[in-house]
Amino acid sequence: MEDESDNSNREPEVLPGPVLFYNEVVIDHFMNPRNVGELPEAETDGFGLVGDPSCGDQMKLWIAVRDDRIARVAFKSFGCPGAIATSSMLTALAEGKSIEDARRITDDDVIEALGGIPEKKRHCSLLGVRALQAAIEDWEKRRARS
Amino acid sequence: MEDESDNSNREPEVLPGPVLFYNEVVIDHFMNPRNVGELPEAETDGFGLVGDPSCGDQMKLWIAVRDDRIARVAFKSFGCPGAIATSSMLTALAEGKSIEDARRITDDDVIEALGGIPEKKRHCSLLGVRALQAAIEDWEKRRARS
Amino acid sequence: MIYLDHNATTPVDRRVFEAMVPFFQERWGNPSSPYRFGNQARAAVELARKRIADGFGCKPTELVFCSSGTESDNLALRGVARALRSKGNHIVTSAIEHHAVLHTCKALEGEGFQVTYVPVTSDGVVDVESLAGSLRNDTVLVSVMHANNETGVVQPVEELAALAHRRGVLFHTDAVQSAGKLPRRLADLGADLVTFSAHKLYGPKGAAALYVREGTPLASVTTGGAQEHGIRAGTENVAGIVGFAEAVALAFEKVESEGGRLRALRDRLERGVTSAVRGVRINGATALRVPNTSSLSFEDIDGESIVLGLDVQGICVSTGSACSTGEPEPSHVLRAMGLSPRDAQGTIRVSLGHETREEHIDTTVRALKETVARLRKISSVRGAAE
Amino acid sequence: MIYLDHNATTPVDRRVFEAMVPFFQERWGNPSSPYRFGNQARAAVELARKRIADGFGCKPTELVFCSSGTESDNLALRGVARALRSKGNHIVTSAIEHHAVLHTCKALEGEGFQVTYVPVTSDGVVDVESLAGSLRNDTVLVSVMHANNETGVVQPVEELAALAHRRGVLFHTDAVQSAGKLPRRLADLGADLVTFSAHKLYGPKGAAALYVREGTPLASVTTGGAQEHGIRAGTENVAGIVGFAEAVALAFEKVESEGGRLRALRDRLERGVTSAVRGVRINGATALRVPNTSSLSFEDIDGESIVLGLDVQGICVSTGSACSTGEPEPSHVLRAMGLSPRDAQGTIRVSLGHETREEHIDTTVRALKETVARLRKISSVRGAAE
Ligand SMILES: Cc1ncc(COP(=O)(O)O)c(C=O)c1O
Ligand SMILES: Cc1ncc(COP(=O)(O)O)c(C=O)c1O
Repeated sequence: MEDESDNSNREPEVLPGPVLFYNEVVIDHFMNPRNVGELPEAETDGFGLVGDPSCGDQMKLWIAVRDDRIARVAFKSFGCPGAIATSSMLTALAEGKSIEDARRITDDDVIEALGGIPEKKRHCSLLGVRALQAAIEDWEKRRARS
Repeated sequence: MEDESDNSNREPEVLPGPVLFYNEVVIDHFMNPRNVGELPEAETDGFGLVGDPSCGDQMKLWIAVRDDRIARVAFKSFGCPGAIATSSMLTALAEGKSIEDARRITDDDVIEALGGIPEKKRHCSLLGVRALQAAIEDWEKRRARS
Repeated sequence: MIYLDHNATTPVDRRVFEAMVPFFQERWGNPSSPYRFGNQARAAVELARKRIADGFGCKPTELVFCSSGTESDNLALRGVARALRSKGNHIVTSAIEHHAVLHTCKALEGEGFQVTYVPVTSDGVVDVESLAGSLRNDTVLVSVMHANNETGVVQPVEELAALAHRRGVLFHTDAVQSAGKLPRRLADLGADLVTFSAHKLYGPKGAAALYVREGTPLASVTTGGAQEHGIRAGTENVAGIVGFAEAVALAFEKVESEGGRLRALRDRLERGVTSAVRGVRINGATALRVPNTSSLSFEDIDGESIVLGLDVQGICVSTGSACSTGEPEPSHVLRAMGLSPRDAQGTIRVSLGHETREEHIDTTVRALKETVARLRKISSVRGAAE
Repeated sequence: MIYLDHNATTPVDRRVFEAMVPFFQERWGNPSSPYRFGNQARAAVELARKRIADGFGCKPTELVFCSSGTESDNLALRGVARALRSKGNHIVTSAIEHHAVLHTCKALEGEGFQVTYVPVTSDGVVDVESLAGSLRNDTVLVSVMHANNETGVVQPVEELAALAHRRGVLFHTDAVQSAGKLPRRLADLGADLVTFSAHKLYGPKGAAALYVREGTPLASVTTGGAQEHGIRAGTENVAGIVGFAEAVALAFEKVESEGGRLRALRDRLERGVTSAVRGVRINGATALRVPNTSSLSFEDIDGESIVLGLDVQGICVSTGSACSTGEPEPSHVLRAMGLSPRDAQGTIRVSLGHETREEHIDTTVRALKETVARLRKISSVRGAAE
């Protein structure tokens, strides 16, 4: 091959256009998800359970709250790599945040933190955000009750 | 390449199935047609003019007859290589033949003598045969008249 | 890399590639051109047709070259539907066909055809009784695939073809997943139309064929020049067709021994997985299957997550059919076999091929065991007891 | 060999071939597969789409890959016709289109569409007035080619597209013979749909594209998996698409200088032939033409005989379009320009390309002179006086 055409057909590091596949950060969060598990009943201040009816994914999320901050968070997830990785990243973002800040986390925040996910997987990222919001609502309800 | 597959993808000398192109004999008759030209009026005993309306080919054929034999034959042709080559071969086959034998020449005879022509060119070979028959009829008419 | 997704596509065999090479920069003429250089290309296409016909057991004139199995399926269904529209407008197919057939049936429904989708038994075999009962006086075509792409289950195509023919109905089979895998001439299936595709049998992407039994009414679907008798116009992919022929010839050369080898490897895989992992089910295990395919459903976890878990370890397997990637619904094939949406979602397809060796299988079993365990630990639907 | 039939097909450029090679035996994954090895292939297809979009001047999402120019034309016409059937059933095209368009229009007539075939002037240009007059309230599509394959005559596509758009009618152009030959972005033509094909611009056979302007209604014609947004299903010819992109990039790199070079060679050819041979006419000579094409009509002799006469001397030229070989009728293009059947029959097409050099032209002129003289001596329609 001659020099002129040597590089023209190599894929660039970042493809122009939509993200086509899971990047290294996503794969890391899928392989080594942060905050996996359940919180024992006694330590749980809020719990959320949501499902994505379109693909059958499901997520459970537990929070422990101290001084209006998310002290601990744990999740379990049945779903595709996108669901697991976004759930993991969501918990990483939420941990230590004030409830108010945690409530404001959007799926775009999660996706941005992951450096992007494939277009057709966007809906997965919503699962984590919705589970966190459900857990926060649960915490508020429990607090109102107690 | 390994021995086993060495020959498997070579075209065989004769392809199975229909003739796809002009063979060497046809091309020779096309490049060096036999008996091209016109016979002078004085020497002409029969003349045939035929055309193939489907492709616009046209052929003229002259014969000189001696002792009920085709002593000389000449043709001119407007048409495709198939028309020229089959006309040439037809005259080669006809020359020297008795009128009765010449009359019996078929397009299959011409095609066989040429070693085959492409399927879609079969109709060309009819042109020569029909021109010869027209010339023979003309000869008969002239003889009847004289 | 351990590639175990040969039902999605296969590498181009070295000998196939070598057969193709001259047609890019040396013998690149147009087969329709009226001079000898063009005729060389025509001769190559016709020789390829002859070689494939020999492997298939049909006349060269009964093969129409297409660009993909999908296009072949479209030509079969749309071509017959249009040719026989005046005769009737009912088509019968099965619930487990490839999308190339199913979505084309849907499109034909949009054009006024009626389509019956015959169900399958729990082991993935088309229900012969149901099919027999679905035939009507206005039925013009039955289309049932030979081997299913997800489970490998072989359908009783000979029986179904005979059934259709007794009612004077044409029969098409999509043999994309059986061609080159079963030691039999496809012509003996008794079908009037048969689809097969080069890139599933170590040939190139971009070449496929439709067998059309002599005398079968078929309208052309792609119109233009006189190529393929005007049934499928367009300048021929000469290199692709030549490679296709080489691939078919190679496939039939060793189909028996390779089939036995793959079956043993597949059995080793299934034994290995079922003894290493609990809560796994082999779909279609009790039916006749092509030797290279295994469909495995794992409880409580998602198939795509298994796929990525293996991918990270350099092992390529698939969820349902490659073509349905991007569609969030669980496999229509597994659903038709009675799997719950969740079980269908927990399914992977492992399909072996020429390069597969015992150690690949053993590595894969180990990786599967570990990945399944890891995902089950994460799973929110897994019973707390475990 | 002196190859002067580049409008029929072109050799695959060495750099195109080299770009394709890795996709047969190394990166042969299925672009739809859900693991990284499959995604490599997807990335290659999408990068190719991006490169072609850059050359074309459109968004990547506006390109649909097909297997041939013929298939692209079919998709454009059938796709729009079906998408807009409820809006109207009248189509306008020209009398000089390629068979891929004309025969598809005929097929659509069989499905109930009405088609107007607009005539051309004697120099081969579509009559703008006639076309304007043919538009009706139920017209859904106008399809007029960019450069004619037999004469090279460039049609006033921008004007025609604007005319159609003023009436709210979609416009398709078959740019198979102009792509890579004219120094302009095809997107600037103003058409809603544009066809082009890899093997006409030093790319491989088996790859082509249809540009579909964003928002243009288009029904899918080949149904199955989700490839090409479901508009054109079927596993992608990855190697072919990668080669196509390389070819497009190369074509646009030097389109201006190469155009000038070819025009000079073409002029040399036409000067040479007209001074060496009497009774010759250059079709479309007074119109704007792509620089590489010359259509020459010789009195009293048959074009195919000229072609074989030159072939024997190692020179490849063509009669009408390569695709019509095997059809005995004289070219519909030349007939539409007013040539008699006999003059049309006496026509050859000479189309130059990258490898063409001055000495090839001079050799060809000499060979033509000799061949024409020889055939005229044989000709039965030649006036006895000469
Ligand atoms: C059973 C079956 N039919 C049709 C197809 C489509 O063939 P192709 O990928 O060549 O378009 C496939 C491939 O996925 C298949 O498995
Ligand atoms: C103007 C035009 N349109 C369409 C086609 C058909 O393209 P393909 O040969 O890629 O099918 C051709 C090729 O002959 C052509 O010249």
